[in-house]
Order: sequence, then structure tokens, then C-alpha cells
Amino acid sequence: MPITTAYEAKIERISILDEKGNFDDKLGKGLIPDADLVKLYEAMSSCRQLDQVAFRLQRSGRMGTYPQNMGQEATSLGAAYVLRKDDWMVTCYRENCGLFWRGVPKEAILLHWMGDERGNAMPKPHWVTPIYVPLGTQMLHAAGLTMAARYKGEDKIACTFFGDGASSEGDFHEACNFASNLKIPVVFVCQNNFWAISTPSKINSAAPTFAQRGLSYGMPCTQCDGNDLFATTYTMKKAVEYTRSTGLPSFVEMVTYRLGDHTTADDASRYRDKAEVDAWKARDPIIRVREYMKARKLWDDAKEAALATRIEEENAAAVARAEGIESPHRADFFDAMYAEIPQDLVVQRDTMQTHSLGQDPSQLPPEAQERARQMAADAAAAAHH
Amino acid sequence: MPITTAYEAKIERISILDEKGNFDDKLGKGLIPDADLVKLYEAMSSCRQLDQVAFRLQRSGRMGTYPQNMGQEATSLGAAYVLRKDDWMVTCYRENCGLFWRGVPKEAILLHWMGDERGNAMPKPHWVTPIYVPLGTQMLHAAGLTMAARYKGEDKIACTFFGDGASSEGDFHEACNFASNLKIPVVFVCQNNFWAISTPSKINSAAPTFAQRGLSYGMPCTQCDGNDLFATTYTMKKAVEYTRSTGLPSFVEMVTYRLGDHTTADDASRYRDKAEVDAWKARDPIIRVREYMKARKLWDDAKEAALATRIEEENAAAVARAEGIESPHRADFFDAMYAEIPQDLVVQRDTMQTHSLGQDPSQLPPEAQERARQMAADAAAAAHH
Amino acid sequence: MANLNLVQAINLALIQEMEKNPDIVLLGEDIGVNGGVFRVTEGLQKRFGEKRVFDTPLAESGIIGLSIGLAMGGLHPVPEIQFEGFLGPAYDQICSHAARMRSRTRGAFTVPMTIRIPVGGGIHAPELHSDSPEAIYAHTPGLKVVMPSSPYDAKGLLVAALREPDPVLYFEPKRIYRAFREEVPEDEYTLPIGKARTVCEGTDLTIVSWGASVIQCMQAIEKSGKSIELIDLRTIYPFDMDAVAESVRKTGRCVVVHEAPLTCGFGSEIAARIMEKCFLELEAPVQRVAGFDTTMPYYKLELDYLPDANRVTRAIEDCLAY
Amino acid sequence: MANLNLVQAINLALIQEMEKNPDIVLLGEDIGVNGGVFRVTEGLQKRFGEKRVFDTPLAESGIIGLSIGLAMGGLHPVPEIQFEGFLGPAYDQICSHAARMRSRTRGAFTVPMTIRIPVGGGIHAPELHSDSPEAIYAHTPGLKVVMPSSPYDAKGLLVAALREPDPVLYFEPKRIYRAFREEVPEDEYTLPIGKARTVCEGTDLTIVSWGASVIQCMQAIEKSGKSIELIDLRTIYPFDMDAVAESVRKTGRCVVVHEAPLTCGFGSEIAARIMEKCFLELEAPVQRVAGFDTTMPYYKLELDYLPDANRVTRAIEDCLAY
Ligand SMILES: Cc1ncc(C[n+]2csc(CCOP(=O)(O)OP(=O)(O)O)c2C)c(N)n1
Ligand SMILES: Cc1ncc(C[n+]2csc(CCOP(=O)(O)OP(=O)(O)O)c2C)c(N)n1
Ligand SMILES: [Mg+2]
Ligand SMILES: [Mg+2]
Repeated sequence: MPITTAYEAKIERISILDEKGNFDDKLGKGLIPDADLVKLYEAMSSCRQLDQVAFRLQRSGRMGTYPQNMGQEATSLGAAYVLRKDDWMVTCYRENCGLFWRGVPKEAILLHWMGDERGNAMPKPHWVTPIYVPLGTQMLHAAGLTMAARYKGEDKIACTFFGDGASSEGDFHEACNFASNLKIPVVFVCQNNFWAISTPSKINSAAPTFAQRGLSYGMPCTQCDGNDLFATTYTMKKAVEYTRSTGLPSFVEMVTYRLGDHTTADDASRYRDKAEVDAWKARDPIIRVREYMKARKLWDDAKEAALATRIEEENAAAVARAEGIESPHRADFFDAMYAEIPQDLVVQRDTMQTHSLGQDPSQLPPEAQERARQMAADAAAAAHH
Repeated sequence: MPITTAYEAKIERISILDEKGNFDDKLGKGLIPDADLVKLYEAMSSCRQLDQVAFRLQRSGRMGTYPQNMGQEATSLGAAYVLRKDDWMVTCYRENCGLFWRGVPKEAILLHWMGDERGNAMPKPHWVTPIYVPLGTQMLHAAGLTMAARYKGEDKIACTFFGDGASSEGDFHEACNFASNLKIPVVFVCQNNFWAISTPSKINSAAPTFAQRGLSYGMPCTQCDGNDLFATTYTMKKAVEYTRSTGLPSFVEMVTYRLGDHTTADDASRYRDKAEVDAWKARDPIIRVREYMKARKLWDDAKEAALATRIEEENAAAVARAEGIESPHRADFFDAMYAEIPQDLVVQRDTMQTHSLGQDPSQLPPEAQERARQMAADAAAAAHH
Repeated sequence: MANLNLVQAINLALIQEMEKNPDIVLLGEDIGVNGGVFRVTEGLQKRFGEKRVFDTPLAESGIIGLSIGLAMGGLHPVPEIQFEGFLGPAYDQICSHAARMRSRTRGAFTVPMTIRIPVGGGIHAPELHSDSPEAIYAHTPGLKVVMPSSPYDAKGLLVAALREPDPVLYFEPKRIYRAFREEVPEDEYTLPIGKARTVCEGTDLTIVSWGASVIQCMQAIEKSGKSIELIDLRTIYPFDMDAVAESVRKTGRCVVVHEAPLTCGFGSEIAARIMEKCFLELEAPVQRVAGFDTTMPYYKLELDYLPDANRVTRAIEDCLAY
Repeated sequence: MANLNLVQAINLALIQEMEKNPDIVLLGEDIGVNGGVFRVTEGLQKRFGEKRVFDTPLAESGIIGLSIGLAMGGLHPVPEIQFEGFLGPAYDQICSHAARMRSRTRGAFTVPMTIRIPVGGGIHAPELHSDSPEAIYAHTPGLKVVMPSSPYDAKGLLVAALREPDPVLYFEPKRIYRAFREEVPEDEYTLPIGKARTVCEGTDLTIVSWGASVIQCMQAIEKSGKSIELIDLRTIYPFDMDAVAESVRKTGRCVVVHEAPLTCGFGSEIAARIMEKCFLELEAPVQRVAGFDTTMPYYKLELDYLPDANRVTRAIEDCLAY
């Protein structure tokens, strides 16, 4: 038999609650208890509202560049809902909804985008990592975190999120390959929202799916409707079960769409059609759940109105907390560099100078020393202004 | 239909002339004309003998670290045989047999491993690239070279070789992904010889095949017996046909085995069993073809003896040419840096000093200038020794 | 002549050279329809087509590795790396290949390529969007490193880079992308790579700087009321040590200003060379006004990190008082 | 006390610290059964098991990225990069993450990790097996950079690194891996990171060096017949400027010696700082004996590239004659 079969693979696509309101009972029944569903819906709505608040903050100069999560709430939320609270969740920057579900305070995320490292000081009990700006790099950390936990006898797994664009980075390949070959239980979730800034996803993969990126490593791969909270929950449940029980990685593609601009610095109308966006607006993950809940009498307009008010207050409070924090001090970026700050950095911090005569004015003639002192005092006063 | 099929794939394995001498007529008949087969056999034998010569050169201090190609002759040769002479062949360091078939002079390869850049000055007409030491990096260059050729209206394709180990590097992923998404006709050949130095291939991929690494990118993938010249030829033919006609990349895994140490700096007995090596010796690509030719009366012991003599002479001549080249001059590594050498480098080259007083002795007191001149002259004399 | 900002000057240089040289191709993340996140390549895909101006997958090593292959194959690729913070993944392709290809193949293969990279701080950007890694590449033999500080220079230096037979890292200080305009000739001109510009002449002290910091230096000089000579290096490698040494021999004092961290920043090389070449003329130790040896902080504190006119002023005063 | 070479001293340090600290794990290419291509980890997998000493896929970014995760998760990983030339693919994980994690998370996550890397030339190796990139990492805030020059130092510095709460690049000069032996105590000792060693005292001139070059310096000093003080930096960042300045204030003259290319090598920082701190005491410009600003040539010419005792001698003589 000169031609034999060396390998065969098949990837399934999961959809439970579609945009037309069709619900698949076989997969969906009992998947999410009603009480949970309401909470999940509220979480998505709240995340969406915060996105709008953040947008306005940016536009009014109270926040820097901010990446809206709008339209993608069901992806990370499905994952966060399925994971154990002490599993690692290692995300990028469009997974706010999942992070908030984990308990990450909203002000942390706001603070980060306000240009403050303290927003990234993720408290340990949430088992989440900081926001990652360099794309594709965090999945390796997810593997390391999980391996460390296993080393210490904890049976944690990790779930790591990254975009369609980020899956083009070499580190993506290395992370999947390490996890597979070194047997590290990580669920890799590619959040395919069809765009990487202005780059359409076909430039990041010409293959029919992103899910098949996991085949290289022999991982079980699944694609799901990422705008369908039931599908993301179902798919994550299967993936997490597999990964937790075998100790091996698995791969999920969640097909979703970025309804907003890439970030507040972007203008998506330059590169994509309104028609495309409109089509996806009709597939909004939040609307879908709301209609489903209404049909099942779990939800009504009064509840919706009450929720809107509650969310507005909650998010305003989060903004207030983020803006209310005392300003960081310039000593902070020195003190944060090492567990013990090297002497040379102490001098830089204490003088705020790098030039040697500024660092050590004793080298100057006496009159000049006095003047240098005065200049330093003036500069300090100006800086505190 | 909540569960649908998003993707399916199947990878075939090709074997034509197996280690027991079975020959598959359906695939193999007419594949390699007899006259060619004899030449290909001779090429493999010559490459094998050169490996032994190089080994002895290294052991006797006449060459630095050298990576033997022994056992893998049929992989790159199959590719070189199938490719057009003006297709790019972008290899690593274990593809001597294919390079020699292309016309690369043997002394170039020897010279390279003798620590001389001139060995890497690959003459353009062979359309091959220099030997690559940093693993996994060359496949991107293959894509670029091919894209450049297409840009200029040439219908070249490229074939690029890399090891099982190298396929773990991030650049491997980026090369495949770029070729697939930007539609660059490159045949990617993973030469799986089961080891990356002491690291068994399962640590570089836990998946059943290396061939499936191409599925990520939607490429057609094939595995073949890399010790079977007919199989490598057949597989390359199909891959090259596909890639040339579609302008799209394809992926091939050639399963082979490194019969020697990783390099002359390695001692493979530290990490692998003699039994494994012996089993693979029985699958030697050269023996297989010889037995087949003998059975077909294309070859006999007299021819073998005559060939051995011819090869020995040829290879000795190549060594003589490599060793006979005049020594490189230290000015070379300055002059080779830029098309036009910056003034600062001219000074470094002409003085062979980096310290400023050595570069410009005119700054020294007159007596010291004289002494510096003398020291420089002494040093120059010592260096020419 | 047109009154252009730095972005427009670069755009113009690209257009004019692409029209002359069909081997120039542009590639990178979002450079096509979107014209790059800073709009530097705005309109170029429309003008020159998708074959010459194309978006790539999101992978910097891939972008540079592909470009190296394109260059080895006879083109002059102009890859854009979106921010200097994302040069990291491409470091190996730049330093192990682009920089070495000519030397390791004794000229059989060369890499004529111009890597365009927005650089530096001051624009309120997220992490890894505000760094200044020029010294890393100046320490890597085989590369040339350019950093303009004005629209006029940007055009002349870019045209020169696009005609270079060796790889050039062309750093674009994003802080001054749109900060000001100046007259930029439509006509062809090049500025030689390796030659500095004397921005203003003076006799009391020399300032050496490059990139966006040149602006802070000019502010400090204006305020100082002293006769200060300002040298804008324009190119970091090869660098115009003759111009620097000549000036310092005249003034006897020097302040070097850059955004990158102090330790092993390019200022250290300039300082060391000044000592070597002007030892007897130096009246005070060369002073370096630089970024601190910390990670560039998130933007709430970035202005505390970046050398500003006040710090330059202080260094001038101290150096003069010595 | 045992008479050990540098490889053995490192091996011993690893064994002793691994026995004390169960959180230390070793990983890298070929470090397990094979004991690493230089045999530095010989016997360790057998001794500590595959959980603590394991081979990885062939991918340097992966090795460092995984290690960062391990460190964030509470372990102290000790990744080996097979040769310094293969740090390139890991540059981004080192500089964008390992170096920044503490600062960008304000200490919520830290990266205690010791990256072991054979470094430098002189062993007749293929391309990219002979470089000296220490300045690149010294220019990257958040890292510590160590380079021992003897078995005794190697052990003491490695033990210190293995107890560091921040990432350390521990460069091992491969040229002296087996060049000589010295007495290395079995007993626990550490050498502080950030402190130099005065190899020999002198009054005429100071030499500052590190790594394998220290040996060439010693040869040159012996030959010179002069009273020369040799300072082995031991750690490149943080570096012991006090020791250097104190010595140069005494001698008034200084030669810095390293293998890396001259321009922006760490010698430039030392030279600049000496000028800053010892301006009035300096009797001659600081001289730098370094690798040339070229790619390290293939091995036929590597000895022409590397600074040798003759070049050091010449610099000493010139500096003294000034
Ligand atoms: C290594 C790296 N390269 C480039 C960028 C600049 N950048 C930020 S977001 C982005 C697109 C990301 O696309 P994708 O991964 O699909 O995520 P999405 O934004 O769609 O959620 C780019 C190119 C970056 N942050 N990191
Ligand atoms: C980027 C990089 N990392 C590490 C090395 C050191 N190294 C040289 S060969 C080798 C193993 C290569 O294995 P493989 O790719 O399977 O090729 P083979 O030697 O088996 O042909 C290693 C780790 C290298 N040359 N380049
Ligand atoms: Mg996306
Ligand atoms: Mg192999």
C-alpha cells in the first residue's frame, strides 16, 4: 500500500442560540441555569455600557487610547463562566467582560487605559494576568503559569485569549507547541473578530478556519459562534473538561465581530463597509440573549430599565474610583523596577537628573551649587503644579 | 443543525521503494528514468563519501565543527531533482546532496565549515542560499525570494528545507502563514530525522505527524518516506506541480534519520540507542537504490568499485581546492560589512586598533609615537606568521 | 516647495522614489487601505497598487524576514514596523540576518532595505509605544541607523536611505510627526547618511542630539541666552564624529540629549568619543541628559521620564559653571 | 574545597541551590539527558528528575516565555539558551516582558529567573556562536546582567543570581569553560551582584574588563612590568562604578577591555562615567580595547577580531605615554 493515511482530522462548529432566535435544545437545555443566565446578561450589558463610558472619557480627554470590547462580550464571558475561579485566565485587551465576571474591579481596567500601571496590578485572587499590549506573547505565560501550578501540585488549568491577528505571531506557535509537547493543560481561544485593526482576517489566515491552527499540535479543535453565549459556554465546557481531565491543551475558535473601532485612535469607516457592520449588529450577543430571556419570560422592559439605571450608577462609581486615586508620583517608576533598587537608580530618582553634575552638584563651584539647588527646587515646584 | 463540520483534512503517506526492496509500480513506474537513477545514485554515494572525508578533516584539526548528512541524502536530492534549475532552493545545513546536484561546488560547503565566509558566497546561477546556522529563519527568506521573482515576472517557485526541531521556531509559523496568506509559491519541506541534537522529535511535536503542521495554513500536506528516493521524488513532483500551477504553498514531511552524530561536536551515543541506529541503517536510502538497480541489472560490483575510486578522487580534489585557497585577510571582515565602508571602520581596519591613541598615535608625545609604530609593526609581523 | 509636516514629507519622499524606482515595495501592518496607523503611507496603495503596497499578517519577524528575502531577490523593500516597541519580535531577523547577510556571504547576497519605525515618547500612548531603541541597533554592525528631526531632513534622509545598498533603520520620531511644518522642496535632494547638521552655531557649549529631542534642545538654547552650538546627528550609525569633535574642540563643553535610557544609550558612545578626541580641549565632563534607567512609564508619568527643556537647561548651566 | 573548572563550578552551584530550593527548575534545548551542549547541566536530570530538569522544543522565545510564566507562577526557572547568538528570537520576551513585568504590574507579578547563556568567541565555532551582546541587555532597564571570569566567581555569582527576585542574564564565557581550574569552596558563599573584584592592585593605570577578556588583561599586565590595577566588573548591570572611579582617581588612567563591538559596547558607558566622575583626575583619555564594529568573522579570522593581550599591551603603553 504505497499511499496510506497518515492523519485525519475534523473540526466541528457549535451554534446553539442563533441570531434568528433558534435555540438548539439538544445542546442548550440545562446548559445555563436561568438564574445564571440573568446574571450573565447583566454582566454583558454592564460591560457594554462601560465601553460607552470609556469612549466618552477618551473623547473628552480624560482617558488615553481605549479599545472597545463592544460585540465580543459573549466570548470571554462564556469562558469565565465555565472556568473554575482559580483557573488562570490569561487575556489580551478585549476580554473585559470575562475579567469583570472574575471579579477584576472595573476601575483597574479604566486605570490602565488612563496610563497608570496600578491598573495592571491585578490582585492575585482573581487569577488573571495584566493587560497585554505586545500581541501574541501572553499565551506562553499562560503555559508557564499552568506548569508552575501543576509543579506545585495544584490542578489548575489556564485559558488564554488572543485575536485572529495575534495568531500570526511566532509566539502563538511556540506557545501551542510547548503546551502540546510538554503536556500543559491550556485552552487556547482564538477570538476571531474578522479584523486586526484594518487588516481583514483573511490576511492573517487564508485557511477556512482559525480553529485548524490547533491541528498542527494534535489538539482537539472546535469552532463556535462567538456571539452566542450558549455556544461559547458549551464549547468551553467541552474544551475545559478535556483539558482538565487529560492535562493536555485544546483549541477553540470563537467567531465574533468587533462592532466598534479598533481603538479610540482608529476610524474603522476607512476600511470596512457599513453594511458589514450592520449585518453584525443584527448578530449582537446581548440582543440575542435578551430576546431569548424575554421569550422565556425571564426578562421584561421594566427589568431592562432598572438594570440600565443600576449599571449607569455602578459604572459611574467605577470611573469615580479610577479618577479619584491619588496621582502617581514620579518616584514610582524608579521604585517599581527592582525588588531592591540599585544605587545608581536611587541617585537618578532622588535628583531626577541623568547628567553627572546634576546628580552631584558638589563638583560645581560653590556659587553654581547654590544656583543648581535653586533650579532643582523650581523644577520640582513646576512638576507638582 | 447546531453541530456542523467546519473543516476536514486528510494527509497521505507516500512510499514507493521500501527497505525490503518492494517497489510500487503504480506510483514508481517511469518516475525516474534509468539513466537519471544511476546519476542520482552516484550523487548520493559521493555525498556520503564526502561526509566521511569531512569527518576525518575535523578529527585531524583541518576543519571545525561539521554536521554530517549521512542517511538523509534522498531527501534534498529528490527535491533538487524535481525542481527546475532556476527555482530557489533555500536550505539549512543537511542538504548537501541536493546542493551538489544543483551544481554548488563541494569546496564551497567545505570552506564554510572551515570557518571561511567565502564558502557562503553561493554563485547566483545555482539559485541556492547560504548555509543557515540560525534555525528556522530561512523559510521567510524563501518566501521573500519567491515573491521578488514573481514581482519581476519570473515564474520561479522556491523549495525550503528545515528540520523537525527547526519547525518549533516561531519563524517557521510566520513563514508558512505569510506564504499562504500572501499567496507565495513555496514548497515547505520538513526533514524529520527524529532528532534535534539530543532532543527526540516527540518533544518538538507531540502530534502524529510533522506534515500536519501545514494544515494550519490550509496547505495540502503530504508525508513520505524520506529514505526512499522514489517517494521523495514522487512527493516533490506532486507538491511542485501544485505549487507552480496554483501559485500557492504546499507542505511536505520527509521521514528520515540522521545516521551520524548531530555534528562532529556531538556524541549521539549519549542519548540514543544503538539498536535504533542499527534499525535505521537497514533503511539506508543508498543501499535501497543500489539493491534496486542491481535487481534491475543497472548496476554491479564492478561499477560500484569504479564509482568508489572516482568519488574518492573527486572529493580529494574538492578538499584540495578548499584547502588551497589563499588565507583570508583580516581586512576582509571590514570590507565585507557595507557596500561603502564608513570612515570609522576604515580607521579600525587600517590600524587594527579600537583604542583612540592606537588609531591616532599623533596624539602621543613624539617618543611614544615612535614606540607605537614599532609595536604596530611587530604585531603585524606576528599576525602574518 | 511645499509647507509640510514630517508625515507628509515622508509620504512625499516615498511617492517620488517609488515613481523612480519600480523595485521599491512597501509592506507592513495596516499600511495599505488604512495608510498606516500614523497615515504615513496614506494614498500609496491606491497610487501604486496592491503589488507594491501591501498589508501583511500581524508578525514582525515575518515582515522583516520576508523583506530580507525580497531584498536578496533584488527589490528594495520598505517594511513598516508599527511602533518601535514591536521591533522586538523582529530583532533576530534584523540582527542575525539583515545585518550579516553581506558579510557572511561576502557580498553574494545583500539586503538593501529601509525599515521605517515610529519611535519615541510624548504622545500619551500605551505601553511599548514610546521607546527609543536606537542604541541597540547602533551596536549591531552591518546596519545603518537614521533619525530625522524635521520634515526637510526626513525627506532628504529617506530618499538617501531608499538608495542605500545596505539595510537602514529609519526611525521616525512620532512626537513630531505633526508638531510643525516647514518648507520641503518638491525637487529631488538627498542628505548624506553619516553627516550631522549644525542647527545653530555657538561658542560656549555644544549640544549633540537627534530625533524629537532636538526640539527640546532648541527651546533650552533659546532660554539660555548663551552662545550654544546645536548639532543634530541625523544619523546614529555611521555617526558624524568629525562634526561633533570639531564643535567641542571649539566650545570645550558638551551636553548630549536623548530619550533612550542613560546607560549604554548612544550618548555614552558620543561622550566616550568626545573624551577620546577632545581630551585636552574639554573644560568640563560631557553631560548626558537622557531617559532614566527605568522602563518608560505609562503615560501619566511619561513627561517626568522624558528629557525636557528644563533638564537640558539645567545641564547647560551646570556644564558652563564647571 | 575542590579544584574545578568553570563548567564544574556552575554545575556545583546548580546542584547545591536546587537541593536547597525546590522551586528552581532547569529547562532548555538538550539540557536533560545530554547535559547541555557544553555539559554544564550534566547529571542534573538524573539527580533531580525530569520534572525539574527538562528539554524543551527548539524555540528560544518559547523557552523564555514559558520561563516568564513559570516565574510569575512562583518558581525560579533557569532557562539555558544554547549560544548567545540564539538570544535573538527571545529578545522580545526578555525585553518586553521579563524586564518590564514588575514595573508594569507594580509588583503584582515578578519574574525571578536566571537565564544561563554561553557567550563570546575564541572556540572556533560556526557563525552566531561567538558574540557578546551584554550591552544590549545592560541598556534594557529591569534586567541584571552578570558575567563571571573564573570558577570561583562563577559559583558565587550564580548562587546569588538564583536567589534574586528579578531576572538575571548570566553570561558564561565559553572560551574559559575549561581553560583553567581553581579552588572552589563546597561551602555556601555568594558574591554580591553589583560588586566588582579588584584582581590585582596597581598605581599606574586601571584596567576594567569582564568575562574571558580578563585573562587577556592579566597576560598583558604581567608582560607590562607596570603597576596596573585590574578590575573585573563581574556584573554589567548594576555595575560597580564606585570601584572603578576609586581606582581611576588613584591611577588617573584607564583602559577598558571587552569582546563586543566598540560602538555602544559597555565600554562606552564605563568610559563616559569615568569622565563624569574622575574628570579632574584623568591624565589621559580612557582607552577602549574592544571587538571591531564588524560582524564577528567566521573562525579563520576570529583571533584577528578578538582583543588579545597584544592589543591590550599597546593600549596600556599608549595610555601611559600620553
Ligand atoms: C507585537 C505587536 N505588534 C503590533 C501591535 C499593534 N497592534 C495593536 S492591536 C493590533 C491588531 C490586533 O488584532 P487582533 O489580534 O485580531 O485583535 P483585535 O484587536 O481584533 O481584538 C495591532 C497590529 C501590537 N500591539 N503588538
Ligand atoms: C535558533 C537556533 N537555536 C539553536 C541552535 C543550535 N542548534 C543547532 S542544530 C540544532 C538542532 C537542530 O535540529 P533539527 O532542526 O531537527 O535539524 P537536524 O540537525 O536534525 O538536521 C540546534 C538546537 C541554532 N543553530 N539556532
Ligand atoms: Mg481581530
Ligand atoms: Mg532533526
